[in-house]
Amino acid sequence: MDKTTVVLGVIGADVHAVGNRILEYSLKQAGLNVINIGVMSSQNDFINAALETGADAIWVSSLYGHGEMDCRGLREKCLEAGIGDILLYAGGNLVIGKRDWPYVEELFRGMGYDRAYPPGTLPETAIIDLEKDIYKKGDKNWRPC
Amino acid sequence: MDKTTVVLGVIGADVHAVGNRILEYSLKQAGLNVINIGVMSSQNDFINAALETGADAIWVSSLYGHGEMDCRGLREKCLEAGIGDILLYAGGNLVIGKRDWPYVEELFRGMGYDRAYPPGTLPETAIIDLEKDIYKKGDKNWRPC
Amino acid sequence: MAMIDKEKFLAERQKVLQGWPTGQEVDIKEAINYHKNMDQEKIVINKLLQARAERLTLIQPRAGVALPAEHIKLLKYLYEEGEADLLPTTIDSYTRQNQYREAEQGIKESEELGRSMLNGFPAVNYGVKVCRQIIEALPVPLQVRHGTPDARLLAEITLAGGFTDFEGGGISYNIPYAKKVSLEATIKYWQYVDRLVGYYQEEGVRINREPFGPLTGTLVPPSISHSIAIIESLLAAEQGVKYLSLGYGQNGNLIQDVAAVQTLRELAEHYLHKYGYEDVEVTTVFHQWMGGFPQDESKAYAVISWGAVAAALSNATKVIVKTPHEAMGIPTREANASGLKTTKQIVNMLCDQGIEQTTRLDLEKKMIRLEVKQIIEKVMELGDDDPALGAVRSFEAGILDVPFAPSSYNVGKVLPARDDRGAVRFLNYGDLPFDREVKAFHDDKLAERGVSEDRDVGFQMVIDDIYAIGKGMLIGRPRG
Amino acid sequence: MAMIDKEKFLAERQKVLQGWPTGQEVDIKEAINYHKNMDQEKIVINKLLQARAERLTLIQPRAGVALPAEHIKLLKYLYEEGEADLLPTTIDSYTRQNQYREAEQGIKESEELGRSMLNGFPAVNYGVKVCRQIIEALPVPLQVRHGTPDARLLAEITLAGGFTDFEGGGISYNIPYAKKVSLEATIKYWQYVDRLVGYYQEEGVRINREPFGPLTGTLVPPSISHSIAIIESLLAAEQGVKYLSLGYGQNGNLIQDVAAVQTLRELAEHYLHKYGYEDVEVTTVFHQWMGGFPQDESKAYAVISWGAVAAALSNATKVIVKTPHEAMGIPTREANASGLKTTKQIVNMLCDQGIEQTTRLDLEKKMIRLEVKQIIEKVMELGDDDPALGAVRSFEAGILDVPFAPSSYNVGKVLPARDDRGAVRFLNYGDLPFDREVKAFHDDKLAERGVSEDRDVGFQMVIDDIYAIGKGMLIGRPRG
Ligand code: B12
Ligand code: B12
Repeated sequence: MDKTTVVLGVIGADVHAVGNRILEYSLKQAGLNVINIGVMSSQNDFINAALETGADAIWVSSLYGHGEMDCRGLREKCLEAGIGDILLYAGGNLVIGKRDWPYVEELFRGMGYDRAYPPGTLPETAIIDLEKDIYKKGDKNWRPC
Repeated sequence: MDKTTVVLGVIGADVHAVGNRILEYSLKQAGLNVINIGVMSSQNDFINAALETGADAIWVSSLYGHGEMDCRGLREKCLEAGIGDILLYAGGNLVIGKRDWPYVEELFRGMGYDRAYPPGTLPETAIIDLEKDIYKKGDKNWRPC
Repeated sequence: MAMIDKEKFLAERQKVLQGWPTGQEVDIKEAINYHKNMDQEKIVINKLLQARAERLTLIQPRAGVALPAEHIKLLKYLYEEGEADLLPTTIDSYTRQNQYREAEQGIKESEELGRSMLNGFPAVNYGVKVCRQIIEALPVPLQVRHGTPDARLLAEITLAGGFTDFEGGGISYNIPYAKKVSLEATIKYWQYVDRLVGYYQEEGVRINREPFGPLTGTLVPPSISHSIAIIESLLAAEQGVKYLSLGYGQNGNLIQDVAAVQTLRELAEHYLHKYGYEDVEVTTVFHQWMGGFPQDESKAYAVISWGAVAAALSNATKVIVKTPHEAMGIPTREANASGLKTTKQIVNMLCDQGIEQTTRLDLEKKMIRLEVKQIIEKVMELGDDDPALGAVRSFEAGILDVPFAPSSYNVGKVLPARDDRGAVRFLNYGDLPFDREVKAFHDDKLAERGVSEDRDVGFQMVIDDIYAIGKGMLIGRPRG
Repeated sequence: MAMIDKEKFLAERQKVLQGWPTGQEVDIKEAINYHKNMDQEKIVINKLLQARAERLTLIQPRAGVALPAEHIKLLKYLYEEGEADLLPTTIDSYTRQNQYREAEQGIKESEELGRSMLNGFPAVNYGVKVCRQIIEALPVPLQVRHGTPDARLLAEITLAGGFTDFEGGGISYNIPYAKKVSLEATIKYWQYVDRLVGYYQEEGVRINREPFGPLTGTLVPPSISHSIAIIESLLAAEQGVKYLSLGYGQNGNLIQDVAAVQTLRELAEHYLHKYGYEDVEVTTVFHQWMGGFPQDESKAYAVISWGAVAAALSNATKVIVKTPHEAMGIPTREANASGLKTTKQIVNMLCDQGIEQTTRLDLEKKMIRLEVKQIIEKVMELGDDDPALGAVRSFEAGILDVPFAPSSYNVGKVLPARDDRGAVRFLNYGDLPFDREVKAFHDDKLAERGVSEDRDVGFQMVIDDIYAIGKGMLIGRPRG
């Protein structure tokens, strides 16, 4: 059974690097295979990394407020690239300003993301979700933690 | 022309003394005649002081939160005592908790107070009002400041 | 004066308990048993001594509403959401004046209107059982906070009700909280309370006592509040009290505030030992600024934070927390929790930082020691070494004198004002027994401010200082 | 490297101004005239120098939205309600990456949706005239704040637009703000910006320049940020800049923070003089904690207050203010004003209190001086006394190394961690040119923490420290 592979990065013109470092560290600690494309990554960077590594999930961070614009269309790009069913998670400070979380979550679900996380989410929370989602999809039975 | 006379005090079981000292000082500075009956004064204390001195106004302070209960009925007592048209002002932290000021003002107007003042009122503000009210009533044309 | 004779005390108890029907519920033997079976976690002094040992600063709110169910909800919230380490039950003002009938009326109106018409919890009216419901509903220890000149019945009911900490004192709950109650009377009332605590103590029940440090909360120079705290400590120890938390209200100048907290325990222990009380444990309580607050909530947060800073850096055992609603009225539970959380964050961030003993800190401490010594010596002299007599005579003579106090038993000649760094000094000494050195120090400090503000040192400074924090400053500088 | 030749500079300008249509609006002669006719009150450096002389700490928010009318409203509000002394215009992230097309798109979406879809004000897209509308609408001076590696066009437009203060630098707006932009390139871009400011200066127009002190904002040891500030000062002075505000991001330990601010000006002046720039005026900027904030607003107020305390006690010339929404997103104007008011209250209450030079403060200052000296000497050695060359080579060699920076031009070996009092120390020195004494100091400090936490000194501490303030602590102590 393969290790689960996650492509990790910060999208758009966003340079917030600290959370990205911690996510990489936590995913590795949990036994996952991590491809960290780092900050300032374009949608194509994410797609290419996922294609190259046959990743199970893409974790997109957006902190700086342009997430709504930057994240739009990624699911469609995945479909075009033939990885339409890859798990797409988004987290960070996804929109500009302090907004009601349910609104933001709906927004990102509507954009084709499987899950979206509010500010301050600890990596562990999302790793558990990832385990569940992968288990549900049935292609792997690995448990990260 | 007589000096305007104000009976000043803190009503009920209220011991907040600092504002009372400052009000006394400010009223005197403004040239008024002040009868300060101090803290923990009953409605009767106010009435008696007003009767004895032929006061033009009663300034009731209530800080400690029981103002709504303590101040109720003072106008009626004034009427009974034959000084029904004396000016009645109230100020301090008149009710329990942080409440919308218009609500509190209405409450005190309903209880027969000519004016009521929100927390943080500076003495000068009320002294100017007093001048106006006395001028309106026409019995004096003294101007305190 | 010595410890009140047991027989006499027990006789007086019978009278006190008749003050209101609920007095009959008090059965002290049963109460002692109740305390002995209490969870160790729920005893205030355990938490205080642990915090003192670990050099932590605990946080405690003020809170009390008219109806028990609401009161419990409120306290639970302050524990869970506000992260309070210790909880209070603040008593309403009618109860504080023994006006139980008015309190009953307040309860009724509150029930009818569905909102608290009392500014605290009327514990006497509710009696022992309801107190225990409160204690049992909460996972942390509770203290009674009030302002009651004659708190004998309140103490009987709340201690039997399971409270393990009782605030107040014969001076500190009279002078700032009453107008015409004689000091002799309140000292006697509080000797009774202390004797009651001592009685529990004899039976192995540890109740903490906390004189009310901040007094009028408004520009009280540390040596005044310290002297009164020390006298109340001696009075309490005399009646068998073994655990004392001594309080101080923030003045706003960090160095003076740290000096005050550090000397408070030191001086109290010194005098307790001097008068033969070797086994009394002293902890300290820091009150965030007790005078007029800014109306603006963001500014209130700043005042709260600055209080938390001083509490943490002076390593007070606990800090009593204000709320962003302070200037407006009794806080909502949310506002109360907010003040707690702000304080918790500061205390957590500062607990390991410490503060150094600097020249200025040493000087402040030296002056506080000197002033307290001159006051206490005179008090004990006037009282022929009896602190109760000394206190009464000293207040008469103005040897003890609390600024802005409403009591007619307070001479009221002393006037404080801030110096050029914001420390509180004496503008007018009244009849305080200070020597030349002390007076020269204060005079110089105020003269400095006069020069820097280019105005005469005088009463206008006092007025400006009273308003200053509420208006966003510390020192009431002339405007324009 | 010396000052860029005027002819060469003017030629480059023509190219830069073609970067976006609005570049054509810039007429530097006209702009100089515009500045000369500006109200003295609206020139940043006037306010800064006055504050420095009077030992005051000014307060300034961050703020910028997509639409000019909204931006003006926002700034007015922060001045009137928030009592800001200085105002910003924070530029959006697309503009910072010279992605003016994306910015245009953001403007459109914002207009359509009626809310700002950009995280700042896209000044380049709006051009000179709109900038002047902003300047003219406000009674206090304005600064441009951004994070732009290549800010040449932005500088041209905003300075011609009447801004009198420009943040950034070739290192400080590259390493924390870019991934793949070469340091050589950004230093050149910023020499252009400095030369532009120098050009205005030659013509009698005083523009202040402010390198971005906090870098990544996360546990940056003072000697790292100081060294970079000093290099950027030398680079700026070389191009004729005469007014510099040097920044530092709060770390949270008061003594270290005060030591940092006090040494920042001292060291910068030392090196400026050493390299022949005698007439540069240095002021200081304190940034309230720049790392992850608590979600809870009451706790955020505590962090804001503690930053204000350190700013006031260290007597920084100005403090850049965070808001209670920090952890959540770009603040509403109300939240922004709240952060300002909290800060104002603290600064006002503390401005007269001062702080003493203590043993611990002296030690922190000594260590910062020592570390900075070792870094700067090595940088100048590597650069053959040219700070630009020195910077480029030093980043290559890890002599300069910023923790957690995204740039691939940063070696990224250095790891910081807090010591047992919360001061930020080096856990991993990477290739920093420190001698034994320095390393022994940091090693000892961290070993102390290891002992007190009974765990190995290591990376887990770094992780815990990154989260700590957000979780209500300063030091990331092991849980449970
Ligand atoms: C200092 C203080 C105390 C001191 C008082 C010492 C003393 N004897 O004077 C102590 C610590 C003893 C105390 C006790 C209590 N206090 Co108290 N106290 C305060 C505090 C912090 C400042 C009051 C003050 O001195 N302000 C400065 C002066 C200059 O301002 P002022 O009093 O508001 O008066 C000015 C104006 O209001 C106006 N004004 C006042 N009256 C009038 C009348 C008229 C006609 C006009 C025109 C103007 C006017 O002019 C005055 C001068 O500028 C206030 C909160 C605040 N304001 O920040 C709470 C506050 C008043 N206290 C309060 C409470 C509940 C109590 C206690 C019941 C409980 C407790 N906390 O222990 C007890 C009450 C005891 C009793 N029986 O009265 C509440 C009242 C709640 C409410 N209304 O909802 C407040 C608002 C705090 C709070 N938010 O909970 N308190
Ligand atoms: C440090 C910081 C910076 C540093 C970044 C240094 C660097 N290169 O890393 C500097 C100062 C350079 C900076 C710059 C800017 N910043 Co900034 N910054 C912050 C700050 C204070 C902390 C971020 C951080 O490191 N947190 C600690 C880490 C551990 O947490 P984290 O990043 O949130 O990540 C965790 C979780 O969110 C989660 N997570 C993140 N992504 C994902 C994805 C998935 C799938 C999952 C499951 C979980 C997850 O897990 C992570 C690990 O626990 C935040 C506010 C805050 N949070 O307090 C603002 C903040 C993110 N910044 C902001 C802004 C606007 C900017 C600037 C545009 C403007 C400015 N202020 O100068 C520029 C942007 C530059 C750019 N092009 O990106 C805004 C964003 C606004 C919004 N979304 O509405 C914030 C929220 C501040 C604010 N309230 O205004 N910033």
